[in-house]
Amino acid sequence: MTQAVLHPILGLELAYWQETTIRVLLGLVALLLLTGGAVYLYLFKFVSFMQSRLGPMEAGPYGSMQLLAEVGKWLQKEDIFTEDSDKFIFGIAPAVVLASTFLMFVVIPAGPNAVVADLGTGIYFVLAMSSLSVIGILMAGWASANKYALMGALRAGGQLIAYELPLILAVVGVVISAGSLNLQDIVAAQSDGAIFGWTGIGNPYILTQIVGFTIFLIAVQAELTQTPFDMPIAESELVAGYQVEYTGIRFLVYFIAEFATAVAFAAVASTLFLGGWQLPGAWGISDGAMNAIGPIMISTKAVLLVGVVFWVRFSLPRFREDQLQKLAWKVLIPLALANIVVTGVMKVVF
Amino acid sequence: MLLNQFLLLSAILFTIGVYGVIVRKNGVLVLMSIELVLNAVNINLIVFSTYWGIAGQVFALFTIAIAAAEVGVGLAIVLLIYRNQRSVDIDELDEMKG
Amino acid sequence: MWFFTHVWIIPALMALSFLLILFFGKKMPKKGAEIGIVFVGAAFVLALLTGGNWIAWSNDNPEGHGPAAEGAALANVDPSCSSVAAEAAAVGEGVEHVEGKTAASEPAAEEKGGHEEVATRPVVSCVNWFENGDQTISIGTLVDGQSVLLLIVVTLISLLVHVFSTDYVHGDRRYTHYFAFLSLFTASMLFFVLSENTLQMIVGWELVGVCSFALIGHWWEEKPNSDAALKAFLTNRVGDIGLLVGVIVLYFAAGKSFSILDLNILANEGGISHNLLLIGSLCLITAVMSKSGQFILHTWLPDAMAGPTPVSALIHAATMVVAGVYMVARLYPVFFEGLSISGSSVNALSMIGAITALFGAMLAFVQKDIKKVLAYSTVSQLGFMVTALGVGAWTAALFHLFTHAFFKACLFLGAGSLSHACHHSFNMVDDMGGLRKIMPKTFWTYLVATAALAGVFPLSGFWSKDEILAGTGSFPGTEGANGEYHVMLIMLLLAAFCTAAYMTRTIWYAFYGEYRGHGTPHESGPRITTPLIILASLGAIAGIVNLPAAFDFLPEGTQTRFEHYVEPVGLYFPAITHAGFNPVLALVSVAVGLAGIGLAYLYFFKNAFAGLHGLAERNKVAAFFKNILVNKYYFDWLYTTVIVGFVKGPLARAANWFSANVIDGLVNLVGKTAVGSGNWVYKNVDQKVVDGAVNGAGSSASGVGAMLRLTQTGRIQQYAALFFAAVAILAGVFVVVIG
Amino acid sequence: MNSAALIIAEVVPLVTPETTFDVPANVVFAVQAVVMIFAAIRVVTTKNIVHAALWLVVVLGGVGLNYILLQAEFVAVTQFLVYLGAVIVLFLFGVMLTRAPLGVSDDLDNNQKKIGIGVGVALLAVLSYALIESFGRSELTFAAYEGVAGPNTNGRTQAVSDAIFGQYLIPFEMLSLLLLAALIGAIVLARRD
Repeated sequence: MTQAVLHPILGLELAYWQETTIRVLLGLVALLLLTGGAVYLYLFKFVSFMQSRLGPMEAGPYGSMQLLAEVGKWLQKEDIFTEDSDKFIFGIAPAVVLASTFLMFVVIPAGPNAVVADLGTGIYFVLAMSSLSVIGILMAGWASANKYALMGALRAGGQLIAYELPLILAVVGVVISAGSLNLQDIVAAQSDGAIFGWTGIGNPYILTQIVGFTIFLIAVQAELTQTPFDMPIAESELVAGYQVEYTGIRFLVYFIAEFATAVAFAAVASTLFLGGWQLPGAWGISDGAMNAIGPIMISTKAVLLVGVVFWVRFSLPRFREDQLQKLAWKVLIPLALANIVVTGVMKVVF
Repeated sequence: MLLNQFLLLSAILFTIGVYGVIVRKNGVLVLMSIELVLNAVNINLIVFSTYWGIAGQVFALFTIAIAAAEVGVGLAIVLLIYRNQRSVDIDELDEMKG
Repeated sequence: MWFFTHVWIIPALMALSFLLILFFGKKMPKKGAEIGIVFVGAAFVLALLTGGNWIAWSNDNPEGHGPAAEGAALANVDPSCSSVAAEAAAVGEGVEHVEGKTAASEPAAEEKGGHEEVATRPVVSCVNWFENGDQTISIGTLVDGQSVLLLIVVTLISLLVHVFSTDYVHGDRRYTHYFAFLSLFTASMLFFVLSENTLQMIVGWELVGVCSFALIGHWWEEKPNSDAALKAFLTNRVGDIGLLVGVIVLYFAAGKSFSILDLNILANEGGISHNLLLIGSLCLITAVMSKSGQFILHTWLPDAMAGPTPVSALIHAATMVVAGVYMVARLYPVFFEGLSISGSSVNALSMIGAITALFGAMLAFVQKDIKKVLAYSTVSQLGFMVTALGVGAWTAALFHLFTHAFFKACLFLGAGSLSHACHHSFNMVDDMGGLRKIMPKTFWTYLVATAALAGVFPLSGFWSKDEILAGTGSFPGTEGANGEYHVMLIMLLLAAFCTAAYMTRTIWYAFYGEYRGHGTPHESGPRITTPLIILASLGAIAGIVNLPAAFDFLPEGTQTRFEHYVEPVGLYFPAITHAGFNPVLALVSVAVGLAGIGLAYLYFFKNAFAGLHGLAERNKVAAFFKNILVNKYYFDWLYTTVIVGFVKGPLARAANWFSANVIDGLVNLVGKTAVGSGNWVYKNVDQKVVDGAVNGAGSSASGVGAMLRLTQTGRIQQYAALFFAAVAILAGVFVVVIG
Repeated sequence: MNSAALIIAEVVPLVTPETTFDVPANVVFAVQAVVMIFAAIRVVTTKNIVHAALWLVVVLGGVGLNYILLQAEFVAVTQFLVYLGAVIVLFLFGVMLTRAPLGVSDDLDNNQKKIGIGVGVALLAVLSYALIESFGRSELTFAAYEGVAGPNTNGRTQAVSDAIFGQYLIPFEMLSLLLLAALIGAIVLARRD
């Protein structure tokens, strides 16, 4: 991204490390911006309208500065450690969760060159990184020295592990279809595809992998521990689960991590199922231009998908713990396996 | 990079793992030490796969899968011990004593 | 040709039927039976069409001679299945694979001008099954006369058994399950029969074993039934080891190939050493012994009668139990060369077969249960087939397999019909009798099948049995046999005599005299009697397909048709010769059969030899022999009491005693000695000698004791420490000192 | 003393080779090797069980980094997914379900420390002697990967998958059977009835 964009514009010749640093920073900023946007758009406004009330209106025009105000508020709060807690682990647990989110974002392409790292194992890497957040949650729950926190963490662990399976299995269908783990290849496979010979919008896998897409979204909902799968932090049962002892900046980090993960998963989903950074029909655009258009495309798609996630979040009541596990093991996983089989057969037949 | 820097690292990890297996009393900790040993072996497999072909990676993957199974069963056993003995010290498991 | 390359459809149909019945059977109006019957009917029609095509194909491609013709005989082999065959086919001059494949429609002779004698018999097609390492394993079909024959037999008997079962197991709790397994069994058997390589054979072999297990234990709520199922399964496993080892031996012997054609061609050409073939064939004989109920592993077969009677007819008489025979026939060059069948007078295969034929027939005498009689009869007849293979009479063995399938299935189904009438009892001595008038259809079909089994001229059993007897080559005046197997001939004649006699006995008990059971028996319905009639008719006339060549007064093309169409042509079949028809032998065998019938007739019907009746009660010698027979030569006793009991009881106890007393004692002794010596040192040396030296000695002594006790701490980690220390030391020795 | 001197004599030049030197890779290796060894030692010495599990995270992550240095990305990602995402979580579960105390436990080690150290040192000595003796200063060549790595490192991943689903299909199937057996075994062992 940087060479392709910055070189023609700014005339810069960058060393490898400079380019990498810029890429990483841009990736970070992009994720945080998207997260902030999603929080403002959905948490502040969308939900308000769903629940027939006004969202925050005071800070800035239409409350647009509310987000900054919130951040400021959290930053001011005292950073409390409970007496018995394991201070160090308690302290770094939110960072582990946030790191997992950022690492996921590393391989998601936003253009022909606009990607922090183009790995051959792309989607596999994303899934691996997303699974790391469990460690952070368990660390937090254990180190808080609080029974609610520990129970919340154990619930989260069980839930995240259970839903990681359908998540991975749902992706396998796409991987089989595209014949690659690499996300750029998957995007290319979609834009090069055709629907019964019509190449107008390529062949986004949401059409052939609708089952996988649905499973993926449900599993993402659970991975994010959002309603209707929010037992780990269920406030009416466990106060706030593993987050119960956190205040100030550390709670803010959890908050950011939660929404950033939503954005990251949405970006993954739009890459896998919605054609990624490709603009439908715009096959002739040069790589350089696509590096500029691509980020906008994928951001749009991702934000739309985040909207779906939030829509579900604010519409459905919470499941029971056993219903949650049942849904994963008895419905989603068998369905995902069947999807893999069907996809494999189709791949061989056609 | 040298071949030996990885191999020696692996040897050190292996040794530390063996030490853990011998010394640790807690069943879970023994399992962790075994993981160290297995990972040391995996490093060897990967190093040699750069020489001899992709088979090393394949077998490393197999080892990882088997290790996961081993941990699953191992932890189930530890849980069973805990349930029967209210403790996971494998020192106390000396019914086999002569 | 289409039929030969697409023959896989037939087993696939049955597998599909299995799945359909399994998933949808319970919801169907007839509980899944209709699915089974439709599919097996379709399979039968396809098998018949395949058979017809095969006959046409064989006529178009007459037998050839010489290397060119034999190479060409393999021209229809997919080269990816069998490398050796592909090479051989390429050697056959002027023949290209492509032409060979299209040769079905047009006479091969025209295309290859001048080579009119070219034969293109076996059609082998395969696909890549899986790869492991450098080894590619294919899966496919081998179509030749032998497999086509079995296709027809299996599907026909299976169809009739399906029809029979709709009445027989009507209202059974696991009716759907029963039909599902019948379908699965048929599919597995067909899969086995069509196997292109030995690995595939193993799969089919085990699958039929599983189905047999499930069907024997169909009424598993009763302990004897589930025991019988387990026994069948476990006994078969013993033989399966032989199969596995044999296949592995042959795999390496044939240069890492599972292909049956490769194996056979190499064995034929001497590409595999005699010893390897001998080892391989001996291992495979173990498998034959278990699957085909040969002596000493036959004990499961009579017990297998615990399953529903149609299952016994299908699996334990007509099809699955001949799998062993079929396997020997399929890999015949291996046995032919490995056992040196040609020109010798005894070998393991013929010996086992002859012993089984005779002893099985004798055992059938003392059974009260009509199905057990038939089971031992099956054992005995399988012995005939194995003997035939053992003496080189390949065609006779297959022919007997063919005829036996009909009349034995008829007998079993007849027994089923009887028991259906007699409140599900099979005890012919206590619960039957006088049924001749009540169940005329069952009686007449049973009588015909019995006569066929006894070898009465001109029923099918006569022709096939006579061919086997001639094949032993021992009777004076027989020409063209492969060797002179004198012992076998005598044993087989005795067995034939016994067969005729015990079958007469069953007729007497079941159909004559007074009815001894309770209730009023009745003739079975048409769904039971129709299969009986069909099978009895086939059992009567099936012999004409292989009239001896000596019958040259008949129009040409009516003799040795079976031999012509079934016997393989090509490099993959050994050069066996065919024994000629010997009128004297035929007369003798008929006489033996009639004598058996006659004596039994006199004994039972006319109550002749009154002195012999109840002899066993009066005479100790006779009682001794009868006991041996009643106890089935004590084989079950040998297995369960002696062998298992020995391992379970004394051996285990001995091991325990050894461990408890000797080993522990040793350890304790060492420990005690060490402690004792420590004490001794303490008492004597410490008391008498002064200070430092004393303490040193004392602590070292107790240290020795402690050290020795360390070896028995029961703490795993100490063992681990010792283990790794030992590894370190040993590795150090190897690497530093030696290396 | 002789062998120790020998080892030192062999090891020192290892650290300062005069051949071409891939600086970034070696720096990364050195850093993570030191961290890994420290973490591994902490795993077997720490008095806090949960800390041991977390130190193990560091070690396993380092092993994954090693794989990346050795150009085995697929195995590396698998390492992250399986070890960090699942095995460690299992360990933490195990620790928490067996009521590990928050904080320090005093009796995590048995009385075999000396034996353990002795055995460990002996093993390490033998191993390093053998390694140095056999491989000395051989360079990593990546000879086996030449030709399979395409753009985006797709090639090597593909090579791994081809090997698994071609040459090593049967071991792979056996492995799935083993996992099934382990699954059933774990359930049977752990269920309360």
